[in-house]
Amino acid sequence: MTMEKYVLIPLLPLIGFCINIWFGRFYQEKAHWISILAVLGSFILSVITFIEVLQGKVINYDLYSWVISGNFKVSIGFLIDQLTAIMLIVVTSVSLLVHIYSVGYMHGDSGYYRFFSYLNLFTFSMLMLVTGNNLMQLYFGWEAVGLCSYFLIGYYFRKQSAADAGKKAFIVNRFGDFGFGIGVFMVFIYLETLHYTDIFANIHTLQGQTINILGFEIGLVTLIALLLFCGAIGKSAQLPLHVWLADAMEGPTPVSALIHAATMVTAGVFLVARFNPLFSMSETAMMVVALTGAITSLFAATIALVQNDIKRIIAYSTVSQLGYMFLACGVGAYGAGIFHLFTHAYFKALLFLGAGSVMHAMAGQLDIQKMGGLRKYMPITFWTFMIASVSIAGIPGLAGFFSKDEILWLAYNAGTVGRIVWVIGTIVAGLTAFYSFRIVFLTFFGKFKGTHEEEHHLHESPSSMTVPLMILAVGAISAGWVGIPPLLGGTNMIGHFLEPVLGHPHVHGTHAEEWMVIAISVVVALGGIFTAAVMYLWAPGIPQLLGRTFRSIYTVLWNKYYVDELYDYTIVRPTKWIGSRILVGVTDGKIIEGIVNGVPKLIAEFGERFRKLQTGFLQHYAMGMAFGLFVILSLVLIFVKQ
Amino acid sequence: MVPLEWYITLSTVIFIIGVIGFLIRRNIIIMLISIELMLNAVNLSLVAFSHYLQDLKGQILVIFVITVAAAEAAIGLAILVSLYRNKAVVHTDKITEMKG
Amino acid sequence: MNIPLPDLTPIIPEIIMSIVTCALLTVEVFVKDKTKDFLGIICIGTALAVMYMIPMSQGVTFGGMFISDGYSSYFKFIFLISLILTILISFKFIQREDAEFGEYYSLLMFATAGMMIMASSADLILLYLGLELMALSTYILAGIKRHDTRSNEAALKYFLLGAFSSAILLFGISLTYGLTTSTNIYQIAEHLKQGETSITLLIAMIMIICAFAFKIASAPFHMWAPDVYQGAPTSVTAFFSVGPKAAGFAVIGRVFFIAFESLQMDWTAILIGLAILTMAVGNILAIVQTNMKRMLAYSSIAHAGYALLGIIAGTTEGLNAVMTYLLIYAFMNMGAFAIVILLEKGENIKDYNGLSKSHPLVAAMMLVFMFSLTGIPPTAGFIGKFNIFMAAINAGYTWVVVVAVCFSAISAYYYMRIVMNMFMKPMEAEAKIYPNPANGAALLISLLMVFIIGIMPSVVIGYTFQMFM
Amino acid sequence: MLPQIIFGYFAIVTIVLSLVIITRKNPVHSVLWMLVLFFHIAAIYLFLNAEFIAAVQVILYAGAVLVLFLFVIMMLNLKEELSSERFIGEWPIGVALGLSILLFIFFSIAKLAPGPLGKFTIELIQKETHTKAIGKVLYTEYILPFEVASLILLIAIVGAMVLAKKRT
Repeated sequence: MTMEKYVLIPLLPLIGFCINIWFGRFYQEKAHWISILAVLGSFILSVITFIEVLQGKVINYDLYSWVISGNFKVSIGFLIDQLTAIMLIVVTSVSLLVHIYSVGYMHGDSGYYRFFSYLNLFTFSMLMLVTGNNLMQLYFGWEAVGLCSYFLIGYYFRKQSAADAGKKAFIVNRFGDFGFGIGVFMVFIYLETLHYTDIFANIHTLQGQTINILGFEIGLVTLIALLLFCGAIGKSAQLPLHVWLADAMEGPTPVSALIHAATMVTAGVFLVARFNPLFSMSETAMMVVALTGAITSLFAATIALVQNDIKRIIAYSTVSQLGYMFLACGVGAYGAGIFHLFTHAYFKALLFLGAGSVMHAMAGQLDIQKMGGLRKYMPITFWTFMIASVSIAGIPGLAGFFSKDEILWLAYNAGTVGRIVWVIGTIVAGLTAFYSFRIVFLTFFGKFKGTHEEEHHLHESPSSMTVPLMILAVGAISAGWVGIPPLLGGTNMIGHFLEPVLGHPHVHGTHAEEWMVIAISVVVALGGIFTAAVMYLWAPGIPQLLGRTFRSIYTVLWNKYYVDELYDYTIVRPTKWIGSRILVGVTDGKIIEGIVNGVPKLIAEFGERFRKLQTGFLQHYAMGMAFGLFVILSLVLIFVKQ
Repeated sequence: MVPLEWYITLSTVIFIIGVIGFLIRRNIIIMLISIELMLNAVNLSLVAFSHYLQDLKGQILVIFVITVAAAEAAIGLAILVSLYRNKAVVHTDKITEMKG
Repeated sequence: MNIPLPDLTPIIPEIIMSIVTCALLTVEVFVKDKTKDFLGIICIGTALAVMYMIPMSQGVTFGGMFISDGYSSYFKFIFLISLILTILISFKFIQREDAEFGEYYSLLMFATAGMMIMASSADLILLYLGLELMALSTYILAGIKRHDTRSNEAALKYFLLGAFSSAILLFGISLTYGLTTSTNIYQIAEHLKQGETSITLLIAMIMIICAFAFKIASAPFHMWAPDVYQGAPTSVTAFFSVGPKAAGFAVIGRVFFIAFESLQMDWTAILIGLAILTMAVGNILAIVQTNMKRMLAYSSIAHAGYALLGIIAGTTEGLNAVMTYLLIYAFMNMGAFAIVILLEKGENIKDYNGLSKSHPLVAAMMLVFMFSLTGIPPTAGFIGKFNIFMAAINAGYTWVVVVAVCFSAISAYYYMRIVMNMFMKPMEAEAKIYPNPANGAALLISLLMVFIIGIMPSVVIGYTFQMFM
Repeated sequence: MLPQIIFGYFAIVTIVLSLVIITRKNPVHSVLWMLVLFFHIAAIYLFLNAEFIAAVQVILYAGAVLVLFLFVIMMLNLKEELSSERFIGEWPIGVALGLSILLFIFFSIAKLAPGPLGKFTIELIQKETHTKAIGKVLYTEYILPFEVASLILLIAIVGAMVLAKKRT
């Protein structure tokens, strides 16, 4: 019971998946028991593991080596250190709560057991991703979570938009994963190993090596780091590959909470943090990470200001918060990034589940302009949602405040780039507070704006949904308490805990400066809430006035900076155009299918021509043989004659 | 004394005539005969080699080739007969049911 | 004149195969109207016994004409595996197909004995006879559904082209004999090492290459394969796609690595051309097929192309990779054919539409075999391809491997199309299946081996090598 | 000079006969011309001191294989054959292919370098008689191929029965 324990953490959900997918049809309605028990087991084991790690134990061992040939060895192995321990807690706890929540939310769905088995499969994949001790396993988990995400986004596959969204997520992630795959390959080529420990031990040998690409000398370390970051961009929906996440909201809400808020999308952050020795070696790469994070976070936050779809707002908020985490990693504050990942998991999952609860009551309605006054119908949902919003807004005392403050303070200390991203980060903090409370005010306050029937239907969700909400609310309040900075009387426990893996950036700012940073962020956050209150509680005319006055800005934001349209015109349509012009066959309207099917169609066209050679006529076959003999003879004889 | 090359040339010519016969005739029986022709050409060259190299392996192989040729002819004709029973054709351009 | 009896130990497996087969032919006469399943069971028992005996019967005999070494033993192992799996999938199938003759099993056994002789022969005469033993049996097997015009057509095409190719082979052998006064491959090699290469020798070698390329269905000598695979009874097709192909590789490895060692430059160049053409033809034409057996035929052509890379590598690693590949191919391809046989109508690709709804287990197994044929880890197909490609890269043929990988990517398209049809498309008609224990056993063996080799490649392959080499 | 002239006669006759065989419309004629060809080839074998092979050629080929062909041709009743097309449409391609391969082989045979001489000189064979010499080699060195050949013949019997049996 030493190593088996760690193996069981990912294995239990896998077992759950296998049982449910095969036998689920026989006990449809009870499928959740197996799933929940499996994840509960994982959670308990994770907690035990966490306690062990807390006592200073670090596990790194190969369970099974899949030797194929020569030095190419692929292992299934576990590296459980401080970083993994935190991730384990995040993944298993959120997963467990989402499983429980789904019992109520998915009740009566025709594919009930299928849904739970996918959730289990996802949990397994995610756990494989975070516990692996080598890049290959990470890559496997990486692709597997992508696949699960694809299944779950397209869960309502009869709905065209859901199927399209699943495809979109899959294809967009291909772009990122392509770079990631090359990165993994390059690591193997240059270091001849895929084990983290070996990689990090030998990584200094790459220092100073360059590689020539199209005449540019590029540092090898920078190149590998950026290629790996490519994968992170795709998975964590950063600019310019963020387009899939908002559409991914077509999936069931528990899926959004688990996959598209708390766990899978943070895999990119995990990757960067895991490879911090590599990233830290390249200033360029760090700068790219920091700026990508900062710009994405500002970009997504501004879009979130004007959207009306409750899940999409939260989705853009997720993109924005993920940007925050990358921002932290980019300035060397990996610990702060992971800390934010940790707190974000709880309050964001809470926001999503709360939104799900609201949707449950509103019979699937997503438009916050059509809600209002839900406070009195669903008090638990309201209060927990409120806590999450306060937490994400960064009000002192709650989880979000501590992690966000840590990031901002460390960014402030990190040179010029750091100052720039600090400014952006602070602005984003204000915007975050604003749009979070915009949801709260529009949804829970004021008068109900929907139809009479809808109002009649309003009710609090069942306890299987509200209990997870309450538990998550506790997390959203208290998750930050593990990282209270010394200035506020804490010891920054999580920072010290992660230090052996992630290091801790040197801080040279004074106490006065730190107070200033805190004060500014709090003031900005309160300002955001206040503005939201003014615009949506006390003077509801203002938003429309603003929308009219700044029509162009509003339209740009409403259309998400036209990125989707941009891609449509620059990538999708040309591909389609080429597809329909060059390929003789009929290409139907689907762009994605154009890419996916185009090449095979071309080959098939080729095949159809070739096929005519196979006439079924015996002599033609014999002539083919004679012709082959003739060609070989002539080639060889010409060759030999020379 | 006739040089060895003459025999080999003769054998090659017969072999190629057999190949051509196989390639251009529609009638399956003639194609079978062409194959016999090719085998005979090979036998001729084997016996010639055997004689000129003062070695008997070639002639041993000839005996086996003749044996196999007989067996091949028997099976080939049996296949032809079973085809003829079902389809009543002996021409290759009539048996192009499977193609592509 | 006292002639000592040659040492018979190395050839005991072949002797047993032949004797049992002759006995079966006799016994079969007396059991006319009863079920003939027990003939098949005897064949399986014999095959297992022979498999057990192979490692023990090593040695060289008949004046160096017959060599039973690790190389031949491993190939014999592959032949016997394919024989056993073929018989397992045949039992009920040949009843359904109205082709249940007692001779069916005898012919399979004779064909296997021919392959075993081919793999062991160190003399071109013996090799030729082994090849004919195999070839004649397979011609008959292709046409064993004698009331079916397609089966007739397949047999006729196979026979005529096969006879044509073996005539070419004979011409090559005769020229080789004339140039070296020898038919023993070691003596040929010795002689060739001394003299410089003459053009006549090259011509002889090219003719031998062409004949062997016909046996492994390498383009442009492949054109018989799709028609024959389609027309022959499916169980026989399954046998064709593995056994004779592996036998072809066995003799290619033996003859070219030993007899024509001094011409390695030349035959490598020729084989590279053949391999690339084969992969191109196999993969591209497989995409446009609508008939499952034809598609599998083209797929098997493509796989011959991949396997040729191991020969091209020209190293022991390459040969080992070829053997591993063929073993793996035997399992995954037999598995796929077992599914085709399991279905009442499995000939057309659209018969597989929505199979996952009516028979999820069958669809899942087919999925595994298709994944393995594509070469997706953790199935065995990946290991096979990986080993071959690594061997070729280590031998310095990286560009060929790049081409092969591209074609391999194309191959994903037509294998995945089957998977898509099974899982995504709506069901057209309720597919009927004919499950029976023997077919189930074949499926189970294939499935297990595909997974076990895929997950523990070094262990399993190491074990088989240890057993037989 | 005489051997060359005799060889010349046989060479011309065999080539002409081969051409005749592959161009006859009626398969029966082809087979009969084949018979003549086989006798000529047997004569060449005699010329090459291979009496036993010559005898086998006549007995097996002329006596057995051709009779089998004749049986089948008679059985199939090919009346319409005489009125239908002889060659496939693409026959020039076939001829061209065959001739070009022939050209390559010609080109190489000019530089034929035969292998080392063996021990069976003409004197030895004549002393021992050809049949005995062959028999000795066949039943000692080549006993294994001989046995395999017996299996092949067995298969031929089995195959012919399986395939040509009438529907029961």
